[in-house]
Amino acid sequence: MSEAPLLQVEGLTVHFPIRKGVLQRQVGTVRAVDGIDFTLKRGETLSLVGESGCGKSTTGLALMGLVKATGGTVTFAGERIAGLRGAALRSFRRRVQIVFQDPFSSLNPRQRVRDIIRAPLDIHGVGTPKERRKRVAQLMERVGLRPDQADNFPHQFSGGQRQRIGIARALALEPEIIICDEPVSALDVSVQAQILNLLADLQRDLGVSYLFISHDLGVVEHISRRVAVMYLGKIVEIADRDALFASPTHPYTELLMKSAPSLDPRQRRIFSASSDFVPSATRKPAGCPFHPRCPLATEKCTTVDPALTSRDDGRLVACHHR
Amino acid sequence: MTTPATMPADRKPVLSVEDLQIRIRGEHGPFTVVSDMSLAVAAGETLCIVGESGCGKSMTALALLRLLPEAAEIAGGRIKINGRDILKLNGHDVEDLRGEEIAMIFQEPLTALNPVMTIGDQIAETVRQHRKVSASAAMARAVEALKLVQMPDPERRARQYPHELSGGMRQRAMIALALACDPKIIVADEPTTALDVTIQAQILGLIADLQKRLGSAQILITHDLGVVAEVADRVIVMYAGRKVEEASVYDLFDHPIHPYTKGLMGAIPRGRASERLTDIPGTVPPMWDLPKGCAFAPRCPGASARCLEERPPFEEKRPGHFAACWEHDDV
Amino acid sequence: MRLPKPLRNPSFVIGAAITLFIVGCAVLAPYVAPYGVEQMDMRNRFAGPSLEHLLGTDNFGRDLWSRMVFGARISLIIAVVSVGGAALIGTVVGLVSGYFGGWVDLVLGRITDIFLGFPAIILALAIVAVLGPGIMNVSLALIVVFWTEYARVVRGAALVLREQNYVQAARALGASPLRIIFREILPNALGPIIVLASLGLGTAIISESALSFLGFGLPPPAPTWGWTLSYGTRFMRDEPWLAIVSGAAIMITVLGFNLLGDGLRDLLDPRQLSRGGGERRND
Amino acid sequence: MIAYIIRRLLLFIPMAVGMVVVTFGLLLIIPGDPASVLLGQEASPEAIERLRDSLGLNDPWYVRLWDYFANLLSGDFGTSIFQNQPVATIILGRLGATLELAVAALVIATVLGLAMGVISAMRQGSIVDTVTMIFAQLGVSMPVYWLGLLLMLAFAVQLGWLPAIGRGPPLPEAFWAALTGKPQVLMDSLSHLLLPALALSAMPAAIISRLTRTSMLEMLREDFVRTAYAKGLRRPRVIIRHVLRNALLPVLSVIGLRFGMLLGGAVLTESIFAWPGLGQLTITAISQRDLPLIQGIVLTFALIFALVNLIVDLLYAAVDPRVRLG
Amino acid sequence: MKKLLLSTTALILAMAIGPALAQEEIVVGTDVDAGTLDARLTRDTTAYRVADLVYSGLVHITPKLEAVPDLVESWETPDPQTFVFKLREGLKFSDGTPLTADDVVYTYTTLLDPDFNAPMRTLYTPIKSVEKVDDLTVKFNLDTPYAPLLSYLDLGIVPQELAEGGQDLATQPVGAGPMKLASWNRGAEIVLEANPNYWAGAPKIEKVTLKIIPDNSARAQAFEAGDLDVIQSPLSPQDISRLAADDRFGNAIMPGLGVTYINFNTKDPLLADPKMRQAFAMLVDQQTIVGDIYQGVDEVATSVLLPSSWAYSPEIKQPTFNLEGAVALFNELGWTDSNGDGILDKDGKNLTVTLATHSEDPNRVQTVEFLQAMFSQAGVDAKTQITDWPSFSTNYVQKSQHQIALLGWLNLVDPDRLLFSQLTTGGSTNWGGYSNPKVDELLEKGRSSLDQKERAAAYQEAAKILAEELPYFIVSYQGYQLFYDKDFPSEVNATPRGYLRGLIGMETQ
Repeated sequence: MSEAPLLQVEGLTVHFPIRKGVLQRQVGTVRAVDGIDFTLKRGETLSLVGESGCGKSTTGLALMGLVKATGGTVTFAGERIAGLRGAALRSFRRRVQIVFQDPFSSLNPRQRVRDIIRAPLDIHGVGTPKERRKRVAQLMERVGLRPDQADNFPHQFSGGQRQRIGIARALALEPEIIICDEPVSALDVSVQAQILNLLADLQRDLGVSYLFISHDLGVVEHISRRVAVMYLGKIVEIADRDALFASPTHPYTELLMKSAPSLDPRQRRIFSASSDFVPSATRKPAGCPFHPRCPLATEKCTTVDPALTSRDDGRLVACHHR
Repeated sequence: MTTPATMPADRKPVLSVEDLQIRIRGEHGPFTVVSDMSLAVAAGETLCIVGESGCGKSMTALALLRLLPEAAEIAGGRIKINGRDILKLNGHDVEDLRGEEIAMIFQEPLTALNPVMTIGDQIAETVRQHRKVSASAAMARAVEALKLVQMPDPERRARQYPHELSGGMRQRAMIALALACDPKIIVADEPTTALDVTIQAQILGLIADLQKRLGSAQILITHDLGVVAEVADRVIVMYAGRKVEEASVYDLFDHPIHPYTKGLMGAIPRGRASERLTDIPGTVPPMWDLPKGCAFAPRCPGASARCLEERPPFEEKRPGHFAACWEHDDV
Repeated sequence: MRLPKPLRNPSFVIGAAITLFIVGCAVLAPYVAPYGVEQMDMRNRFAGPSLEHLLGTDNFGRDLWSRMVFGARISLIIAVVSVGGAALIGTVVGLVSGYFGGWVDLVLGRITDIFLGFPAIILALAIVAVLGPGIMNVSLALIVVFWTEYARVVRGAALVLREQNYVQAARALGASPLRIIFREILPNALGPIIVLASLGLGTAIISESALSFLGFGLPPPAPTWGWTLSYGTRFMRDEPWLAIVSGAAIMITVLGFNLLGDGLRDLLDPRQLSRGGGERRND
Repeated sequence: MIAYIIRRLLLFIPMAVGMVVVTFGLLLIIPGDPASVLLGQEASPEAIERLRDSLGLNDPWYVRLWDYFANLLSGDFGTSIFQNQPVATIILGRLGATLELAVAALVIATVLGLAMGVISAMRQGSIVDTVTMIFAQLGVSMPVYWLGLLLMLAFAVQLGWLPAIGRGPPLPEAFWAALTGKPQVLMDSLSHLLLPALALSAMPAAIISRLTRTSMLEMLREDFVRTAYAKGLRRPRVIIRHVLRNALLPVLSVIGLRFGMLLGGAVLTESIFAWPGLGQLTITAISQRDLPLIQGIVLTFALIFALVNLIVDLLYAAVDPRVRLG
Repeated sequence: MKKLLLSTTALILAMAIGPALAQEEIVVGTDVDAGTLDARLTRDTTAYRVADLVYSGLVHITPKLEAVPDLVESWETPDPQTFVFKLREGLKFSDGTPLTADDVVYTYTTLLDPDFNAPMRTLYTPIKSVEKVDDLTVKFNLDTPYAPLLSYLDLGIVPQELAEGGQDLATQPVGAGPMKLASWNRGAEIVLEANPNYWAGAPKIEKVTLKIIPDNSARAQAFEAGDLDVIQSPLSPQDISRLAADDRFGNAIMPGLGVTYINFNTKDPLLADPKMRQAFAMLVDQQTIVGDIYQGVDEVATSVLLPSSWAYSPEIKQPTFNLEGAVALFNELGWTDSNGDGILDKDGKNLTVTLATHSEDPNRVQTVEFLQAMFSQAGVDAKTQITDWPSFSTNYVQKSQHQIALLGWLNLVDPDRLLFSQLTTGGSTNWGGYSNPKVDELLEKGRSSLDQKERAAAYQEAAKILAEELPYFIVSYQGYQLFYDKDFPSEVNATPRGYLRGLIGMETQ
């Protein structure tokens, strides 16, 4: 725990304006990511978990500079990445990479696999052409693809294989962090297991850190060391994996866990078929964003947004009542 | 070859399917996507068909309403609803069955609902198709159906368009649409796949609750064993267009027989922190190029020479527990 | 044995056959044409088709078949140059506009609107009036008229494509906008561009003939189809043959390009083009 | 909604200014000037120069452009050099004819195109489909002026059923006359309209029919159509209520776009059928270098184009509840 | 679908039966819309024709091109520089106001004002002043004797009071002619109705509608379809032969008042030598042009004098078509095909020449196309240049940038009109820069003498010189054609100018 974090995110905010009227004045804000803090250590996996629209993917894209952050600071290996521009951005991009969810749209259908995996080397001018070719073959083998398939196009591969190509591309520059944005949620369960195992192997062998973005609690429980639960642009709870799954503290974390189906037909849960009011980031409730769905909500929750505070067991929770 | 359809002898099936074959005319010429499919479901029962993408489960579901896409055709078998073979019915008679006797809930309510018609109109339309009622009565019935699925503020929602509702509410509307005429059989094709987990829980709860109250027979298609565990009475596991295993939900989860079923269960990461997952190597073979013997043999850790040569029969391995595997003779 | 996919598409096959025939005639014009293109025979005007004159003769007794064949050259050169130029300009504008968005898109969009607001034929007329007739000038006029269409479609495609994950992935790798536009976006927008260009060849031929018809095209004795048709209409009552042949030449060529374009549309990614046209916001 | 319309109309201003500037620039460099045309062959160079002076053609271009805009701001579109009439009056006098022709062509094209497209899509792959689509292909391949001439030759000259050229009484007046007991006036008006409208409608009809067909086929594959069948609805009802209504959406925006092109196509059609509309006026104005008139026409076309697009967008929003204008 | 067809057929039938034309109406086809109907500013054929009906001038020009009294009773020429006109009594404009000498003075004074920008002002410039003697008498004072003047005094007299009162005569003309304007639907039709205030009484035809149909063939088709009662030049040659053969129609086919000619730019180094111009002229196959392109409706021209004119002489002859002769002449001038490429050359330069015309007249375009082929046959590398009239006139002709241009002149009511401005040194429309003092002198004489014989002699002598020096090569004399329905409600007296007074059943001519 004493080790300095590789990546430190403080107060990261991504707001999108809502414009209306004749002059397109800004009438509101989509607070997709609303001031979140977390750290990622070397060689660990931190998961961001939450439901659609909670801002977890936007967080990943903002870190990569693919959407513009409206506020907050990002410190990478002790260096603050101000505004992420120019040379700093380039070197940051060599060291942080991303794997996308949809293995069908994340590979350019008109490029051969060889060119896809080589692209990062070309862009950053790594090695001679011959070295690059060798590196491509090496990477393909590393992710479990046959190097003789390098001249094929993406559509000639199955979903799992395509995700491997995406991983090989992300690995090409030997990054220290890979942001995995729902990397397995589009895959069949048998293939999903293959990819999860591959990611685990890579971490073990290369010591890479993952920021793992997912909505699937099972996958998250399997792969993470620490887990951050997001709700409407905020982190509501961060804890070590085992602690979190053993005793979820935030009511939302609890709801999530309760909602995930068990794999034991004898332990069927009693589902409440209650109404499902889900506020959106556009019309965020005042106070604690979860209060409209929260069984513990009180007057205070509707007005005061609880801060993420540390608990005895080291976990951080944003709740007035727990 | 007739494969047995499991059904406890004391219950009469509302829907039964015998030896259903579905063929598709595709790029690679015609090929079979569903073979020797038999199933039966009784009132008050939930049958889950589980399998990975491309295994033929959705085709089977569509065939039950004779709603197959144009390129696909039913090449053989019988589909009986209350003893009547619907494959022998003419067009209008089939249309009369749909929505009235057998209804379907689709996976993605955003695309499965007409974007330019209000929810209420879409439900009322079904009612008017099957019942001789006035427009206002049909609309009243639509609101009632929305109430039944616990849609908040049903009168207002009935006047809204699909895009104005949240995902969960859309799926509730879809269910209300299916229930509008009190069908005896409900076929739900991945009804919660597009939903967030908390909403999925609510919808599954709703489906289970409604079935209890309405006593309909239900066929639920899913790829998620978690969903199966939550709602199924009986389960059919499909692989490459065929049944590979069929059992009561307890038998299946307690003692899976087929290596594919076992593989699927091993691959689920849930509750398996940091443990290495047992993945199934390789990929599903294309339907137009299936191996000669057992379709799963090339990926099966325990496959023998026989498995590669001969297709195993679908047979009762234990009482009420069927599977198609040469290597398992558990009795 | 099944035919390869393109050969099973009747639009493509017929379109390609017509196009090949016309292009072949144009390229081989001096060999295919039995008579000089300006060789007059005033004693043999308006002759019907015969072995000597396959399509008969025109109002100066010139061999119509030879005129049509050489006319194909002019039509095709103008069509290819104008479509090529328009596609090039439109594609660049569309890519830049669609990829960068923001004020770049706004400015380029306004400029596109300005050119789109002019009825095509009027703009073309005015430009030819400025430049004077001539193959390159007519082509230039058509470029000015047609580039907006490519800009619009390519912009639409770029808007869709730039949100694709592989473009995001390239950006995440630190690829320059130039690399992204030309390596990631352009190859995927090529389908609609090719289809549009193929259909555009037909439109260009019709437009060129319309200009000639109105007296703004290449001046005689250039054997343009438009002039022949224009002459033909003068004699239409008594000698309809001239108008029918030249009109048919235009129609068949355009038909060929249209069928080819349709075929290509089916063969290349069919959905992107239809999406590129009208964007709409979904909530 | 209102804000949306206002914003769209405001956006029209830069476009109109741009078009005026482009037109102005073109006219500046087009050889030939109205003075020499106005005075004719026999005029002496001095007379031409004097007229240029009095028309202000010898002022520097920026002065002329500035004057034009200044006049525009006060609602003055200028005066036609040749017709001695306010440009606005001349254009308004012609606009009706062009709109009548374009709208008639659009109505024919829409009705014909939709019918053909729907029938084709319903009988995909049948003879009817093939024949319809061949017609559609011919429709987009035929130069409008050629088709016009063929129609005129067949129906007016050979058969003598319809008048070859010219315009009858304006349609709205003719309708009124028919209502007040003079149906022959309406007949006269329609008989003149039929051929040019038919010629002009061929291309858009073909395009609409093809698009309708494609769009229908696409919609037939949509999930909600399957839902409609799953509800037990009869095929005709599914086609009309579910398929057609959604299939019309893309067709609608193309119809709007086509309207703009119809106006352009009218230039040729009008000159063949001697239809006294804006198209003919344009050709005349260009051939006379009647600058204020050309500017006025260009602005009119731009305004119509922008308005039609606006109307289409509003219609779209009305038909498709997913589109919210704000 | 079937139903639709049926009802369409019914509609068409209903139209065919339609009401028959009332007897006292005629519908005339015309090619352009009138620009302005102010008699002083008219500049297009339609405007001339309408102005001729709406207004009356001091004189009327007969089909034989003689000036006869219209508003005037008589005139005198006390000396060659003075004309005195006596107006009829009780003249009235169509609105009933009286027409007096003041109106005549006003009309001509404004016309002559340079700032009024009247297109035809040059025709009247020899007039020094116009003055009122009394209410019925007007005196014209000339700078020099000017014989053609009478031919131009059919200019319509406009009402001073109205014009000065701000009435826009361009759109609301008021004159003292046999008809008056009833309505004017711009671009479509001009409707005139009989003027009961005309001094000779209202004409028999009560209503004249001029339908504007720009395309010549379309106009002919409309005539054949029965939409029009009369059509006249300009017409397509193809249509003319067909219409002439159709016995449903009557016709008047006569020599016109126009010529189609080749304008040689005598300032161009290549064309400065009259022999070069002769050689080129010999390449013009007039027979074929007139016979095939113009289908015999025009006539092969022999000189700058029109056959219908009193100045005509068959003796004067331009060079005629002679390909070999032309080549021989070129050779003689040093142009030979020295390198055997089929193109004549001299001092290493090919004999290249540009043939130009404007795009509006398809027959001229065809003629140029034909000439280009003939030139090529003779070994001349001929290019064509065809642009619309404004570009053509501004860029090439007016700036004398052309080499060989095919052009035409119309309304040649007097030889002076074709020759004086065009071929005297420094003449306002002398685009080819021709200059010959002898010709200058003869043309001056032709316009100033009041004796027709003397004038004829002068013009014939000039024509003889011009036929050799060839600044102009007259290709053809334009014909004039008029077709009318056999059921035409009145007698048809055509005039080569295309004026309509002979068609409306006027009491007196």
